Amino acid sequence: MLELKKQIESLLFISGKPLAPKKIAELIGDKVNVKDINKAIDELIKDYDERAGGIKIIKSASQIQMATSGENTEVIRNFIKDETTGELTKPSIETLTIIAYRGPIAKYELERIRGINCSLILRNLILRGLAEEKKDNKKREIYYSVTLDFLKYLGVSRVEDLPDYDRLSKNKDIDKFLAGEI
Amino acid sequence: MLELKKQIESLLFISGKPLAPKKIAELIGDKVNVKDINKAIDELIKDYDERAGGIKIIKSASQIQMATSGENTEVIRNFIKDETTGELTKPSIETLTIIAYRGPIAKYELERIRGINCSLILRNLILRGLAEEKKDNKKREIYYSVTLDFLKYLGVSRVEDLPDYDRLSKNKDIDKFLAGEI
Amino acid sequence: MNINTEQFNGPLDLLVQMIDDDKLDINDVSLGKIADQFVNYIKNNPDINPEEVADFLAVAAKLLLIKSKTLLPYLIREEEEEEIKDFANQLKIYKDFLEASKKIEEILEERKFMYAREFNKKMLTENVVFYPPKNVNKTILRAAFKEIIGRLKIEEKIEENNLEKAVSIEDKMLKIQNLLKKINSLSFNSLLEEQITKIDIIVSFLAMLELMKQRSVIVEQGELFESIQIIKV
Repeated sequence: MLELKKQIESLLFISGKPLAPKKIAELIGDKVNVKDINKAIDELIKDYDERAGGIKIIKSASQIQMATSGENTEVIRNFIKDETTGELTKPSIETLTIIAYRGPIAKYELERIRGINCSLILRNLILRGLAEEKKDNKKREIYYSVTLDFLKYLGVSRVEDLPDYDRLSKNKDIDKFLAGEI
Repeated sequence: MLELKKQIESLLFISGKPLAPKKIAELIGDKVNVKDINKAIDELIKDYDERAGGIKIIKSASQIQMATSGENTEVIRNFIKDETTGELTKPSIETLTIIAYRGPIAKYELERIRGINCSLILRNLILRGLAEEKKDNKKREIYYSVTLDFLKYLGVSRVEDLPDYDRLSKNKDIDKFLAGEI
Repeated sequence: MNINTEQFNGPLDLLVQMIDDDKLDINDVSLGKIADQFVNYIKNNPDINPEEVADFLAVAAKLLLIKSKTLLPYLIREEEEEEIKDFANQLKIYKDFLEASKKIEEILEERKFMYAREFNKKMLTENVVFYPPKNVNKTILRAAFKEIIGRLKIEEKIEENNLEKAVSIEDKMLKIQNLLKKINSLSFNSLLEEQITKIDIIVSFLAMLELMKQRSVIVEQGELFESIQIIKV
């Protein structure tokens, strides 16, 4: 295995927490750049998917993390005595679905699709750690994405693995609609 | 990968500490016997040796454990140093402040006041020895307080000696806010 | 029609359910048909979340516009034509995501949770450690706590303002009826609050329509875009 991939793997294992590619680059040092890190991360994710073992590497818009695969939920639940039911209300699921397929998405775009003010629900999803916000200083706009915690609930390594992802995420009609061109 | 191997892999990752094959058999249940577990463990160790990645599985006489491979100690050292030293970010200072003036405080109260999920900040404050957690078995809730070390570092011997403690800790707006009246 | 407030989620969800229940497609004609049903629903459900009333009314206004197009097509201007097309499109896109969210719900129900390792201090350091931050002292803690309290107060004010804004159709109807006890006619504009908001206009308009339907008032308008007069029957 490539040295860089090994180092990332070690870091993900020992930290147990989400790490941003930029942070990983800093920790490895040695003039390694974020682009190389991202490439190595994608290869690692692919390796883990191909092995189809008990561990996965999951990826959100901002971070990556190591987690157990979704197939062994029962054994792990018993071990760590977890009682999460993962129950979410309908409005939360609807909002998270749109953020998952269209993230990073601005609040006004979300509201255009849902036809309803989303301030409160976004605040709630952020508080629960299911969505995260990131400010785009150029566009002076806040963009929302789903978090690693939400992906863990779904048992999915990244949003790209969601059903119909391509159709809903790369849809020209939706792009035009959100840009206000329709 | 075999189902049994996957389950063992998940368990080794999630526990992070040594597990005895007998314990693993108990956790998996399903009438699996220790002999099968041992066979699966040997196969897993072989897989990991062949991959030669950033994680390995170590076996002692009675237990097995997942750990980082020895070559990456420097990256791990960098990670621990990064987590424990340096200045606190503003969100961390705010969290620590609320714990100091309002502790012992439950995580959900802390998160309501801050409006954001605090898990990662809390683990960092604990890792640095600034805050500590205590489980209240009656309420099935974990409460956070600042450590004695941290109080000493601030030059006080108890939280009540913090500046304006009485006025600030008993602020009615916070009580109302937490009671959901605001 | 039997839709329970718990079962839908915002005005578009309600609308999609109504369209599905009536086995209609999403187009101008069916949206026009459903307008009355939608307005009735809002009127009969005073328990719609006050923060969402505005959004329901905005949709009601669009549906009424579409309905007026089917009745009086020559009155519709080009921009309004665009708005109608835009709305039907929004509804179709919304429906796509609604269907996707049902699949997500199914995935969640399978409970294939993944787990990361819980924080384990011992894995990272064997010794008891204390690493105080240089940028924290008593004064800084006090200042930070004061700032947090200040922020909570601001939030409180914002939420109060939101509630004040919500006006109901019932209140507006009552206001019209009370005014008409004293005088025989009044202009639509006199119903509006000092600070005119889109929502206020929509609510006032819907209240006026409802009173017309109950035959409590008649409405006159000289020419298009001229002021509307509401006259006691």
